[in-house]
Amino acid sequence: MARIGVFTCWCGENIARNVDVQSVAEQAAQLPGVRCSQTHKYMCSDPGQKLIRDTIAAERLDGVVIASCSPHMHLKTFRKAAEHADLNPYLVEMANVREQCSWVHSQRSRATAKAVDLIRVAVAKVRHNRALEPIQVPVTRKVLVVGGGVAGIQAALDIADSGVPVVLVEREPSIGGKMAGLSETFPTLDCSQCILTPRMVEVAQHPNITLHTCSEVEQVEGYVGNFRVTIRKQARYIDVDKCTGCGQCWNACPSKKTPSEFDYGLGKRTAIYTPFPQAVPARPVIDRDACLRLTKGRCGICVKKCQADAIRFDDQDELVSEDIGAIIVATGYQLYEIGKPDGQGRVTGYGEYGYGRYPDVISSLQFERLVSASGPTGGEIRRPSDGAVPKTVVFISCVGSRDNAKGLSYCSKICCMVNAKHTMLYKHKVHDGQAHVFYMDIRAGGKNYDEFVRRAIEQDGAHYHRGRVSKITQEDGRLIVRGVDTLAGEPLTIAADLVVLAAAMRPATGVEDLAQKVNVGYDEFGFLCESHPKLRPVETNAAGVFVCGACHGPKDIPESVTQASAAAAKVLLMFSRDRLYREPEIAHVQESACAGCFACRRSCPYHAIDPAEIRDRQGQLVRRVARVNPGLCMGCGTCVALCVSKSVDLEGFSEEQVYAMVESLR
Amino acid sequence: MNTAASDPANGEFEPKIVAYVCNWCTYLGADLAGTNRLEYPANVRIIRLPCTGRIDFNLIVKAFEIGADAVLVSGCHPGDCHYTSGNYHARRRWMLFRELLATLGIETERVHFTWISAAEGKKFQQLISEITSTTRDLGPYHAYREICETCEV
Amino acid sequence: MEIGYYPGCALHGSSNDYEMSVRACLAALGVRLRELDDWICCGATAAHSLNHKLAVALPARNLGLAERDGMEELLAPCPMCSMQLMKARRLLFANDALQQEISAIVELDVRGTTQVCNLIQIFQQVGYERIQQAATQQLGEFRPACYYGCLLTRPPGVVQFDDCEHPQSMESLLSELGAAPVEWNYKTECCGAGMTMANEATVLELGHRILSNAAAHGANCLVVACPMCHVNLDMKQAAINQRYSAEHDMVVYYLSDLVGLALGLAPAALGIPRHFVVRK
Amino acid sequence: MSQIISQPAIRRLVKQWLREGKRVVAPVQIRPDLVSYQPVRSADQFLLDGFIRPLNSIKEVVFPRHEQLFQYRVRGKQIDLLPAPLPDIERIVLAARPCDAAALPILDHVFNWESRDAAYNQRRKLTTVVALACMEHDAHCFCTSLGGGPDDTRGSDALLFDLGDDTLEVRCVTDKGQNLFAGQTESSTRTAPSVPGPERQADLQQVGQQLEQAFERSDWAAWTNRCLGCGACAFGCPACHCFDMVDEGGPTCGARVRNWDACQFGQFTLHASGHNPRSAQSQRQRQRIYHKFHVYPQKFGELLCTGCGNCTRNCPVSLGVLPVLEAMQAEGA
Amino acid sequence: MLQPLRETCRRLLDDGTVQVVIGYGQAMRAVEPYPVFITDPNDVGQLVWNEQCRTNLVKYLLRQEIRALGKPAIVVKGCDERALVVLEQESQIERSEIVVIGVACDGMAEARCEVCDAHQPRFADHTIGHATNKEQSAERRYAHLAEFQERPIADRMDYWKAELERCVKCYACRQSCPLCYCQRCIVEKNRPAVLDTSPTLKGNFAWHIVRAFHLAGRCVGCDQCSRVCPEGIDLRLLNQSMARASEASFGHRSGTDPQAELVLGNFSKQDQEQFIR
Repeated sequence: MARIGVFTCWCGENIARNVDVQSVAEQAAQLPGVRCSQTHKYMCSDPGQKLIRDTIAAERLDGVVIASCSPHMHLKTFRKAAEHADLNPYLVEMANVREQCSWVHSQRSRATAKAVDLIRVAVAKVRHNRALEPIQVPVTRKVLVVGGGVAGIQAALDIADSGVPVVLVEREPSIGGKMAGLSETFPTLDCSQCILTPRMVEVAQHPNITLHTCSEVEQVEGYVGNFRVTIRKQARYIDVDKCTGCGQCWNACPSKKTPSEFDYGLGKRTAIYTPFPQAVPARPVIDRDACLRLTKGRCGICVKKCQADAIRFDDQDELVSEDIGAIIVATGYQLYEIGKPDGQGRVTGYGEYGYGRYPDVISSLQFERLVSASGPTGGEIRRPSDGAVPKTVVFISCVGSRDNAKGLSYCSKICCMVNAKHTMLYKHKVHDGQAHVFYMDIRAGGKNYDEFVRRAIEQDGAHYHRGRVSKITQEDGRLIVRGVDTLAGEPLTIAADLVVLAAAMRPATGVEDLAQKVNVGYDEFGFLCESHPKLRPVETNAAGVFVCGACHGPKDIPESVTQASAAAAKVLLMFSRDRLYREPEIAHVQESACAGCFACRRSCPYHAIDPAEIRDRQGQLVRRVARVNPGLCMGCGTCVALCVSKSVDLEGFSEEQVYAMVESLR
Repeated sequence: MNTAASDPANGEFEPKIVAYVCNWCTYLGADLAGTNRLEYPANVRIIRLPCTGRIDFNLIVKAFEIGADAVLVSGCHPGDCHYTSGNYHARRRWMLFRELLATLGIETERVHFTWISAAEGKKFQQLISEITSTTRDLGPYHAYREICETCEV
Repeated sequence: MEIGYYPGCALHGSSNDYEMSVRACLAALGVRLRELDDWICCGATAAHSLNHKLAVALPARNLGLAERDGMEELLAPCPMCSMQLMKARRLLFANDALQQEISAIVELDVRGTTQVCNLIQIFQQVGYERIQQAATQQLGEFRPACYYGCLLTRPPGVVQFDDCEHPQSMESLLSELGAAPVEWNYKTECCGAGMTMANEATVLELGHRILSNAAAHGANCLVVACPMCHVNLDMKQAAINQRYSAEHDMVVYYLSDLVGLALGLAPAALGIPRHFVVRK
Repeated sequence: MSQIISQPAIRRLVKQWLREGKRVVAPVQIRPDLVSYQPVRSADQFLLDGFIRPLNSIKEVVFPRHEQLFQYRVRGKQIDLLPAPLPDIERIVLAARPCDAAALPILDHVFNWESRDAAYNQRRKLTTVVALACMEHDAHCFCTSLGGGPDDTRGSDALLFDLGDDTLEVRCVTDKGQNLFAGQTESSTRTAPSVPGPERQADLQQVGQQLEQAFERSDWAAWTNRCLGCGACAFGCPACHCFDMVDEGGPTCGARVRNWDACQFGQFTLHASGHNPRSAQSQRQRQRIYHKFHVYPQKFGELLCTGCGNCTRNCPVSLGVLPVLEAMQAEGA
Repeated sequence: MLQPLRETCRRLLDDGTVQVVIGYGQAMRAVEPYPVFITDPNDVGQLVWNEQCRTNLVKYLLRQEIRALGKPAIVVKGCDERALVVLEQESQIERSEIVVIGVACDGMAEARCEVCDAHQPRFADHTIGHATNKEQSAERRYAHLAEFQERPIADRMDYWKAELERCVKCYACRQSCPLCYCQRCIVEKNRPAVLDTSPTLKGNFAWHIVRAFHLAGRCVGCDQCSRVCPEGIDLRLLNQSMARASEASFGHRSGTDPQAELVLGNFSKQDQEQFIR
C-alpha cells in the first residue's frame, strides 16, 4: 500500500485567494494511497521544506505530491528536499495549482474542484513512480570547437589554456572568420586585425589545440562526454609540414582571375593562394576549380617554384576521427544575399536596390574591405565600377532585417553601429565626401555605443535620414537613391557615387546540417536554439553541445567573445567531474516483448536506439530487438508512442503512470 | 467517482476536457497564461507529457472512455520541438489517426490539435475558452458514453 | 473556364482597344468573360478622396452584383478598378459593422465572396506553362520594358501578388513566350495619370523619363497592363517628343497584346493598329 | 395427428413476447453470406428457413461472452463491493439448430460441477429453446457421428419442422415448450418427413481408442500446423465454455468480469512466471481434441461436441475438429 | 498453371534449395483450399491452384511451427506479395532466406480483384503464369470506402456500433494478418492495460481502433482480416481509410516499393495538414 504525502501550498494569497486550500487538503487526504495531507503558507520556504522533510521521515512516506506552482518552477527544489529526507527524488511529483489553476480561474468553487483533480492526477501518477538513480557516464576530456571565427578562437584558447585539449575545425583555409576581414571595430575604431591576429597565432602555436582548416564535421556519433566525431579534411594540395609559406608559388601562379572570397569579390586571387597575408595557418591552398593543372592537366609552375617540394596534386580528402567530450558550435554568420530569394520563401526582397546589377551598390562587409589597409584598394576608398573616389555615399540600414513583408523579422543588431562606423571611416579618408544614412531606428545600446553614433553625426557630419529607400536606379553613372525622410515628411532623392547596404545577418550556410548532426534545434531562420534564453544561454538541449557567437543569433564582437568564454566555462565545469550525471527519465526496452520492427529506431531523434541480438544458451540467434543507449536518450518518448506492442517505456512518464493519470479523471 | 466539472450551482452541462500537452511548449504556454493571469474556463485537465511525440493515439481513445467530452493535444510548433522532431512524428500520427476516427464516426470536432509555444499564453487562454464553448455547444459526448456502458447480462 | 468581367469606364471608353485585346487574348486561352450586368463606377476617380463611405459603397455594389450572379471571380483589367474592388472586399471582410452598413446602402448583401483579379493574375491562374504550350509564335524580336506603374502592385497589403517595388510577373510571362524583357529603373514609377487633366506638364515630364529610361536599358517596346499608363505613354508620346525635342518611338503594348501575338492572333484582332505609336 | 403453426402466427407470437419484455434470440441475416443468432428487435427480422447454420451459437444466451461478477468503488478509505444482480429477463431462443440446443445439457455439467454457477443456472432457468429441424446440411456438418441429427431434440423445449408454404410443425418436448405454444397451434394431419443426416462422419469410438495413446504422438504438428491460434473455433462452438477473469477499471472504480477465452490463444496457459506449458500451437490443438473427446467424457460422460462443424466453418484455414479427427483416423488405427 | 507450380516446388525441394513449400491444398471443392506445408518432393501433388486460393499465406513465414521446418518457399499472389515487402522493411524476414513463388492471378472472384493492379507478382523469385497489371486509379481502389464515408457521421457511428457489437474478440483478424507479428500483442499487456480485453462495445472499439491504427501506413490490403472474421465485420473499411490517407498525404502505398520509407517513424517537414491550429 502506498504511503503518499500531499503537501498543498497557499503560496501566500496566490493560491489561497481562489482555491480553498483547507478543503483541497481534506479532499486530498481521502484519495487512495494518501497517508497524510498538509498545507503550508509557503511550501518552498525553509519551514515549508522542513515540513516536507519531517513528514517524510515521520510518516515513512514512499511518495510525495506537492500541490503548488509549476513543476518548471520548483520540481527540482522539492525533489532535493525529498532527497535530504532520504526519499528518492523521483518519487516526488507536483500538481500545478497556481499557474494552471488559481491564477486562471476566479470562481472559487470550480478552481477548488480543479485543484483537487490536479492533485488526484498527481497522486495517481506518483503511485506508479519508481525510485531512479541518475545515469553516470564517463567523460573524455577533449573539446571540439566548430568554427574558427573570433568566438571559436576565444572558446578554444580559454579551454586550451586551462589544460584541456581542443580540436578546432574551420571550413575556410584560415581561421579568423568575418572579423579578420574587418578594417576597424566599433566603438573604439581599433584595428580589427591588430587585435585578432595575435590570437590567431596563439591558436596555431598552442600545444593543446589541434587545428583543422579546410575541414568540416562529417559525422557525430555517441553522446555527452563520449562523442566520436569524424572530420573531413578537404584536400589542400599542399604538404603543410613541408611548406614554408614563402609565397613563391602564389606570386607565380598564372591563374589570377578568381574573385577573392576574403575580399567578397572586390579583388582577385590566384588559384594557389592564402586568403590573406596574416592567414593561420600561413600556408597556401590550391583552389581545385581554378587551378589549371587540376582542371585542365597543364601548368605546374608552382611545383617548379616550390623549393620545399610541398605541392601535392594527388592530395585527397581525408577523414579524421576524434574522441570528444563536449562540442562548441561557433559557426558564425553570413550576410543575407540581397535580392536573391532564399528558395524557402522566407526572403524574397530588395531586388530594387540593384545589388549585383550596379557595381557600386555593395554590402557593408565589402565596404570593410574597401577601407581596410589590407584590402584590394590598399585602404583607399575607390568605388568598384571605375575606381573613382566616391564623394557621396549612401548607407542603408535594415536591408532584409526587421522586414516581415519580404525580409527577416528580426533585428540584425550590429548594423546601426556598423553604419556609424562606416560614415566615420569614410569621412576620415574622404574629407570632402558626404555620407548619408537611411535608417529605421538607431539601436545603439551598449557601452559607448550611443556616444559613437553621436560622434558620427555631430563630429563627422554624417547625414542621417529616418526613412526607407524605395529603390536605387543608375543614371549617368550615378546612383539615384530615392527614399523618404519621414521626419521631414518628404521624399528624398540623393544622387550617390556609392551605396552601401547593411544586409541582415543570417546563420552561415550548412549550420542546419551541422545542427542535425549534433541534435541541436534551430529556429525558423536557422539560428541555433539555446536551452533557456536567460538561464542557460550557451547550453543547448543536446547534452554536451554548446553554442556561442552569431550562429545563435545576431551579435557583435564583444558579445560573441563573452558568450565564447561562457561556453568554455560551461565545458570546463562539465569536465570538472570524473563522471557525468544524467537525468534517468529515459526510455528502456522490455526485450522479451520487443518484436524488433525498429519503428523506435527510425524515429529516435538522438539515434539512441540500436539493434541488439538475443541468443539462446547455445549462442544461436533467436531474434533482434531494440536497445536504448542510456547515454544518448533524452527522454522524449516518441519511441513509446510508436511502439505497437508497447515494449518500450519511458521512465518518469511510463505507460502505467500516464494511464493512471487519465484513469484518475474518470 | 465522477470528476466531470459540473457546476452544482446551476446544473448546467460542464464539458470535461482532457488535454495532453508537451512539457516544453504548451505546458509552459499554459504556465505563461497563469503568470499573466489570463482567465479561462476551469474545464480542462492537463496531463503533462515530455513531448507530443510521446502522445499515443490510445490516450485519445482512453480520454473518451473515461468520459471526456473533448480532447486537446498540443505541443511545440513545427521546428520548435525541444527534442527536434517529436512533433513532426506526432503530426503524421494525427494526420492518419483523424482519418480513422472519422471513418469510425467518432466526432473529430471533439479532438483538437494545436501548436502552442511557451510564449503563447494568450493563445492558450483563447484556445481553452474556445474549446470549452464549442464543446458546450456540442453537448456531452453521448455517443461514446453509450459505447462505454457495459452491456446488459 | 468562365469568369466575371468588370470593364470599368476606361475599357468601354477611351481604351476600348484594351478591351478588344483582353477579350481576344483570353478567348484564345479558352477563358470566357461574362460581363457584370448593370455595373457602375468603381469609385477610383474622385470618390476616395471625397467620401470614404462612397469609395467603399461604389465598388461594393459591383461586388454585390457579382455575388448575386454567382460569380466566383471577377476580372477587372484596369488596375484602378481591380484595386478599388479588392480594397473594398478587404474592408468588408474585416469589419462586420461596415459590411452591414454598406449592404444596406447598396441594397445588396455584400459578403465579399467573389474574388477580384487583374489581368496579370488571370494569366497566372491560367498558368504560364499552359500559355507557353498554347503559344504558336516566339516573341524573340521583342525586348520589352515591363511597366507596372503605380497601381498594379500597390498597395502591397491589398494587391499581394508580386513584390511591390521589384515585380517580376510580367517579365517571367514574357520570357516564357520568348521575349527578352529588359531590367530597368522605372517599372513601378508614376506616369502621372492623376495629373492628366490638371497638370499636363508633370505628365509629360514623367512620361519622358519613363520612355528615356526604357530606351537607355535597351528596350524596343513598353508593356503595360493599365489603360491610363497606355494613354500617357502612347497617346501623349508625340507631345512628349515635342516638348522635350525627343525622338521617342516606343511602341506601347498591353500585356494581352503580346500574349495574343504569341498565341498567333493578328495584330488587328488585338486592336494594336489603333495605338498611336505603331511599329514600323 | 400433429400440431402446426403458420409463420405469421409465430411472428405474432414473437411480437407478443417482445412486448412482454422477453428477450428473443433467433437467426438473423446479417449479410447475404452470414446468418447469426442475434437478439431480435422486431418480429419480421429473423429467419425461419433458408439457412444451414448460423456461424455463432446459442450458448451466449446462458453464458454471455462478457459478464460482470462484481463492481468495486473506493470512497475515501472505504471500498464497496457491489455484486452483479442475478439475471431476471426471460429469454426465448427461436429456430435454434438441434446441434446448438444439444450443447446446453452438455454445458450444464460443467457449470454445476463442484461449484454451481448461479448466474448460469438462473439464465438457463429463464431460457426456453425452440429448435428448428434441419432440412439441409453442408460439408462441415457431422452431427450424426455424435448421436445427433436433423431432428435431434436434446436440449430443446420444442422442435419446429418446416412444412413448406409458411407452415411449421411444432413438437413440444418439455413442459416449457408446451407452455410456450399452448393455445397457439392448430391440429393437423401433416407431419414433417424425416431428413437424412450429413454423410460426413467421424468414428468416435476409434477416436476414443486412439486418444488413449495419442498424447505423445509426434504427428500432432503435422495434423494441426496450419492453426493460426485464434479463437474462432471456440467462440463459434456451442459447447466450448472456457472463460477468463479480469479486473477492469482504475484505482477508484471498476469491475471484475469474466470473458470467453479460447484454448488456442498463446496466452491461455501462460503462467505469471513466463513459463507456458503449452508453448506450441500443436499442443494447444491436442488439448482441444483431448478436452472434447477424452477429458470431458471421462469426467462427465458426454462428448464436448455436437458435430455442428462451426469450428471448421469459422476457421480462417478450415481446420476445426473434424479435419484433425479425420487426419488421425487416416494415420491410423 | 498447376503443373508448372508443382514442378517448380518439386525442383526446389529436390535440390535442397528449400526444406518446405508453403502452398495451398484442398480436400474437396466444397471446402476452401487451406494452407499445406510440403516437405517431401513426392507430396507436391497435394498442391492446388484455383480461384478459391484467397488466403494470404505470408503469415506462415512468421509462425514458429513453420519456421521450424527449415528454409521456406512460399506461394504468393501479386497482392499477398506486398506483405513480404513490408515484413522485410520492418526487419521481420530476410528476403534472401525465402524463396518466393509468385503465381499470376486473374482474380479470386472477390470485389477487390476487380480493382487489383497486382495480378502479376513483381518481386517473386519464380513466377508461374502470366497476367497483366493494369493501373487502377485511387478513386476506383477506394470506391468502397468513399461510398461509406459519404454517410453522415452519426450513421457511421451507428454502423460500427452494430458491427462491433457482434465482435467476440476471437482475434482471427489479428492471427491471420501477415503484418501482426508482435511477440506480445498490446491487448495482452497489463500494467497498464491499455485497452479492455472484454468483448464489450467499449473493448471492441478500442481493439479495432488499435488494430487499424497499428496497420496505418502498413496494411497491404490483402483483406485477410475481413475474410476470416466469423462475424462478417467489414474491417477493410478501417484499413482502407488508413491506406488511402497514407497514399493521399504521404504518397505511400504500402508494400509496393521496397525502397520507400515507412510512413510512421519517419516524417517530412513538408507534411501538410489542415486541422492543427
